[in-house]
Amino acid sequence: MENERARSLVFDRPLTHAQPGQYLMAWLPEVGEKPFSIAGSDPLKITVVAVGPVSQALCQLKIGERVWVRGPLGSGYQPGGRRHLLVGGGYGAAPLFYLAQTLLARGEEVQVCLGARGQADLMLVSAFESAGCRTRITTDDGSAGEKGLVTQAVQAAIETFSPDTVYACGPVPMLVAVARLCEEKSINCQLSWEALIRCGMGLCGSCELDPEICQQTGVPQGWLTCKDGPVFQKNNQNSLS
Amino acid sequence: MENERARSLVFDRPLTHAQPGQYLMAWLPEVGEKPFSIAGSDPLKITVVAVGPVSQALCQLKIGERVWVRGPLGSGYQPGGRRHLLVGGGYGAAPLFYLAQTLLARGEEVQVCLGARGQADLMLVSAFESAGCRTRITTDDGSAGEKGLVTQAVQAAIETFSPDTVYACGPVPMLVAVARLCEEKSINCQLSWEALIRCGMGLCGSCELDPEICQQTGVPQGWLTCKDGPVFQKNNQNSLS
Amino acid sequence: MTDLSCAFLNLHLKNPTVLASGILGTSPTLLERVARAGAGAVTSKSCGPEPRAGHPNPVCLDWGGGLINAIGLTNPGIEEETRHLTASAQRLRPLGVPLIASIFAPSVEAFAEVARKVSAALPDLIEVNISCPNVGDEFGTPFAGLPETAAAVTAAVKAATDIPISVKLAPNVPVIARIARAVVEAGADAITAVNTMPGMVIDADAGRPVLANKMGGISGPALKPIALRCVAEIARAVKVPIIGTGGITTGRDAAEMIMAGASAVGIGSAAWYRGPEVFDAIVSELAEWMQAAGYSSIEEMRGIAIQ
Amino acid sequence: MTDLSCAFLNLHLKNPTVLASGILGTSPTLLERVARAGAGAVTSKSCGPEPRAGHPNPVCLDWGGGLINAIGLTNPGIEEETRHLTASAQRLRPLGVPLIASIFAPSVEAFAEVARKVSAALPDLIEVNISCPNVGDEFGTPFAGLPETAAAVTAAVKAATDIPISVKLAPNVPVIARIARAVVEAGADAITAVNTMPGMVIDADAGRPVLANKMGGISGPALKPIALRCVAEIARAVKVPIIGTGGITTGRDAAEMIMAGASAVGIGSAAWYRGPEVFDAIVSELAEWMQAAGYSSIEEMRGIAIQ
Ligand SMILES: Cc1cc2nc3c(=O)[nH]c(=O)nc-3n(C[C@H](O)[C@H](O)[C@H](O)COP(=O)(O)OP(=O)(O)OC[C@H]3O[C@@H](n4cnc5c(N)ncnc54)[C@H](O)[C@@H]3O)c2cc1C
Ligand SMILES: Cc1cc2nc3c(=O)[nH]c(=O)nc-3n(C[C@H](O)[C@H](O)[C@H](O)COP(=O)(O)OP(=O)(O)OC[C@H]3O[C@@H](n4cnc5c(N)ncnc54)[C@H](O)[C@@H]3O)c2cc1C
Ligand SMILES: Cc1cc2nc3c(=O)[nH]c(=O)nc-3n(C[C@H](O)[C@H](O)[C@H](O)COP(=O)(O)O)c2cc1C
Ligand SMILES: Cc1cc2nc3c(=O)[nH]c(=O)nc-3n(C[C@H](O)[C@H](O)[C@H](O)COP(=O)(O)O)c2cc1C
Ligand code: FES
Ligand code: FES
Repeated sequence: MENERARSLVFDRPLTHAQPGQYLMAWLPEVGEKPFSIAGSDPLKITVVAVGPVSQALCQLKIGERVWVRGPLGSGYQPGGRRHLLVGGGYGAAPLFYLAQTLLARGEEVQVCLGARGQADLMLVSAFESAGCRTRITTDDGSAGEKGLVTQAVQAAIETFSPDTVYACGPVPMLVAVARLCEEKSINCQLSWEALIRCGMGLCGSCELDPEICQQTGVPQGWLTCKDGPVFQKNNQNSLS
Repeated sequence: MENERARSLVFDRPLTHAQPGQYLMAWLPEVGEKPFSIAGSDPLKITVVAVGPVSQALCQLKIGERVWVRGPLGSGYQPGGRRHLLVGGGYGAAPLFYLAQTLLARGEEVQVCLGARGQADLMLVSAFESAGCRTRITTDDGSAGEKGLVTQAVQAAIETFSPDTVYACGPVPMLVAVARLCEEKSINCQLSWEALIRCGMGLCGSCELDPEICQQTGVPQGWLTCKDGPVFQKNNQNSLS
Repeated sequence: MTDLSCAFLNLHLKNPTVLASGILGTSPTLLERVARAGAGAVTSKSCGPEPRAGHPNPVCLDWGGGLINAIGLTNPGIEEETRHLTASAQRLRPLGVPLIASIFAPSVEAFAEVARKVSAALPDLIEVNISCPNVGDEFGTPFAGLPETAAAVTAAVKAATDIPISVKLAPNVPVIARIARAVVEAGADAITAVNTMPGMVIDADAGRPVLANKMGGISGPALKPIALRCVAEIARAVKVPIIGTGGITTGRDAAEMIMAGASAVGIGSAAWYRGPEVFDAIVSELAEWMQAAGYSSIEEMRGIAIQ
Repeated sequence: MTDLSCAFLNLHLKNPTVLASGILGTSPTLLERVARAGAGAVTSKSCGPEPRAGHPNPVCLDWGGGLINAIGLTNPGIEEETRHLTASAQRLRPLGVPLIASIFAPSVEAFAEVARKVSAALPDLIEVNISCPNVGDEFGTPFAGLPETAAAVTAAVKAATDIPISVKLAPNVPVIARIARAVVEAGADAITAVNTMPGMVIDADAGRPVLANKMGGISGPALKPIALRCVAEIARAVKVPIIGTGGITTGRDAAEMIMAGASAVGIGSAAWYRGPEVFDAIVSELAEWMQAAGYSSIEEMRGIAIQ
């Protein structure tokens, strides 16, 4: 149990070559199939927030029960520089924790900003802290950390920590805000987008990122979250364009 | 040109893992597809006697023209012992010459009996001789070597050379006679059969060796020349049955 | 212990694997070989009224995703075939392996005639291969292509013999359930599904189709999902037992076919991929898989994927 | 230099590759992306009279020999789609890449209505996807399944629009040449062949079909020999140009399809195997292959395998 509504599922085998930021499609027969970020590759791990049929069924599985997965799919984070700021909203904390582990193992510096509606929705806070990351918390209702949006915390972290790269995963408005902040401050950022993933194979077009959002955030038009993403890398330094 | 009606085709690439005794299917679009014994694997080589449409078309190809091949197919010779007697009729000399090369390269002793209708049908005689094999020739009409059947020569060679294994490739009656001789003398033999090969994949049943011949020569019933063969190994020594 | 034995109509099969028609079923010795290799039942190569040499080479190839063949219904004619099948039945009886005799013909009347003649060999089942073109139709539409022609052949064969019949359907129809219903209403005791899917392999360098006959039938792995769908549709539409055939190469494939609703599993191209001894291999893989998955009989698994 | 440009009806294509319907053709931005990735023409996702959400997940998977999908004809309804297509046509015109608008409907009348509406977007060609089930038929036989229904849809669409039409045929028919002849006689200007082949993938461990819709359409490599055969049969039967579609993944595959008689080559599943930028790759492979083989134009290669 990561919090009251989230659960980590640890599989009995590794998913080799899975990178932080990549995802898999998890299928439960008769229930459905949905994308989940890879939260660890050896053994394979995903962290699921129970919000609807598939996620609830996953959270209710007993140890030893079977989950069918296809993946790793999509493109993950490509760490750049040595000072890393991770920004998570909701389940976004899960892939970021996997990224943090990878970066810390390299001996690099990691700070984390986590946002949620309230304390009950916060995930993995103590995990980040005991791994050795400076962690800033915001909640909409002030029930934990600072009251407000996670972007406030990001702004502060940028000033004090001056990260080389910002990595974000969470709801679309958060990503748009992070993109804007990073552009202003000329910091490279890597944004992991969420969209309605159906085929997960770059065929059906369902996961195309909204053209408006693309325009606002510098993502190219016709960008497919499932195949080109979920992570989009935005170079705000040394950009030639 | 190996003789007046035979020609060796040397390909511009190797067919790796091809063993002496194995064959390939050679296809010429609009003409047809037929099996040919592999007469060398690096570069790939086959020796073709012009007798009908496919073999004639192959013999008329110009250097640089394309032949389509699938293979290696079937099972080849499995050399046993150190004294080897090779018995060829017709195009059978081609795979046996490849076998002889392999055995000589190991420093083992090789003798050869070659039979044909007449001198014009003899193949590769000087090739075997210059490779260092003692070679006995028979022709039906006496136009070269001894007059008579190749089995006479085999009988003589068995007495004087006392081979560990006899390897034969040629027409069915010759193989039956060689099988009988080897059984009498308790010598292991490996016979390469000819049959109407169509699929070459062990599916269509066309190349099943005649049940009568199977009975006469100890080949199991329902034996497929294209897949179980073309080489059948008959153990006449240390047999448990 | 996992029990693989199963009933198919009035027949008892040691296991659900069945040698598919056209593969190694050309002689009593080959049928016996396959029976000894572990098949639960064996089907002879389709035989028609007259001897046929078949097509010239190339007749078959492995194109990567499966096979394609145009053997051309090579057969010795029904008189000679009936003698072969009589001998085959004698060899198979002591082994407890039922013999299925496959027949084809160019017209409804000829189908009846061939069925009548082959019955003299006392096969355990007659398989009616209706994928051959109807020579009476201006487009040569296969009898399997329309409910009417499929039913006409079925009724004629049924009237000509007392031996149970299985009608072999083609996958290239818009609604296979409709053909299945038509043949069952016309008297089919069982259905074999499916025959090969018509295809063509072209060699770009040659600028030609590879098969001498140009077109041929696709079998092997590429056919599996097509065959599973056909069997599932048929199993939902009719109650007769089905020999599910197409792309079955492993014990797990066989399990999937039974889950789609098949009572027995036809195996052809796998003899290329894994050799003629593939039957024993598939049977033991199936037994192991069922054991691990907790199934104790074929019946328990049958049709569960379409419920 | 090898010239890949070709005429298709009154259209000029820079090269013979065409984005197949249902792949990445859901928005003006995606159609533009594919055009910029090198496609000679692009087809939009099939659109029907009413918005449809499509089937729940899983909707698509790679089963090893190809793909299977049951997206469920997700579309925004023809009114909204016509706005999208108007925008798409504007984006594509400066790139010199023709737009093909794909439509479907549950009845002959609805086909005419959808064709009339979509014509307002001025696509260069309307593709009539008749593989959808005929809701007026008791078995739900697809319109593509019978010459009569295929012709009826064709005639109705033809009467409703002045834009040239290509009718998209299904591979699961007994004699595709017969359907082709029927739609050409009813006024089809071109033919797209083929749509996916119905199939089912079962997961033995789950004991269930993997797709939520159970059945789906097979595409990719497993479909290639089936599609080549369909195109060859159609090219022998009718004179209209064909968009040959099914399993084309490389330049060499494209050459084979043209040799079978296609005038242009549809590409769908290859976007999974090699990414959305596959068009440029296939085009340059085709040019290189033609150069090495000594062909200087598409026309020179067309149909040579069926002569
Ligand atoms: C690339 C990618 C990676 C993802 N990784 C993860 C992950 O690691 N862990 C995880 O739990 N989920 C993740 N998701 C979301 C996940 O795929 C499902 O959307 C989610 O589990 C809901 O599916 P469901 O079938 O259970 O409920 P649904 O019926 O789809 O949703 C139920 C309700 O919850 C709402 N909802 C959906 N998602 C969320 C959410 N994240 N927060 C709040 N409300 C929501 C829906 O709008 C709906 O009203 C990811 C999505 C994407 C695109
Ligand atoms: C396993 C195997 C290996 C073979 N290896 C070779 C090889 O290395 N070199 C080779 O030249 N052939 C080989 N053959 C024979 C070859 O496959 C063809 O059968 C032969 O080339 C004739 O084919 P065709 O189409 O030219 O003529 P066809 O039309 O098939 O035959 C023309 C006439 O010649 C007769 N005929 C066929 N074969 C022979 C023969 N060998 N000698 C005399 N008459 C014959 C036929 O009965 C017919 O009357 C092999 C056959 C098998 C089964
Ligand atoms: C070489 C070959 C020959 C065949 N001959 C026949 C035949 O004579 N009669 C018939 O009904 N089916 C024939 N078939 C079809 C098979 O019986 C079977 O339906 C098909 O191959 C699908 O099964 P598979 O994928 O296991 O091969 C033939 C198939 C092959 C590969
Ligand atoms: C995910 C997916 C969705 C498809 N949707 C449609 C569609 O909406 N309309 C249509 O006519 N064909 C549709 N098709 C079929 C393709 O257009 C094409 O005919 C088929 O996939 C064969 O080509 P391929 O092997 O290159 O994919 C779809 C195929 C796939 C894989
Ligand atoms: S989910 Fe289908 S294209 Fe991304
Ligand atoms: S040639 Fe077909 S089985 Fe041997």
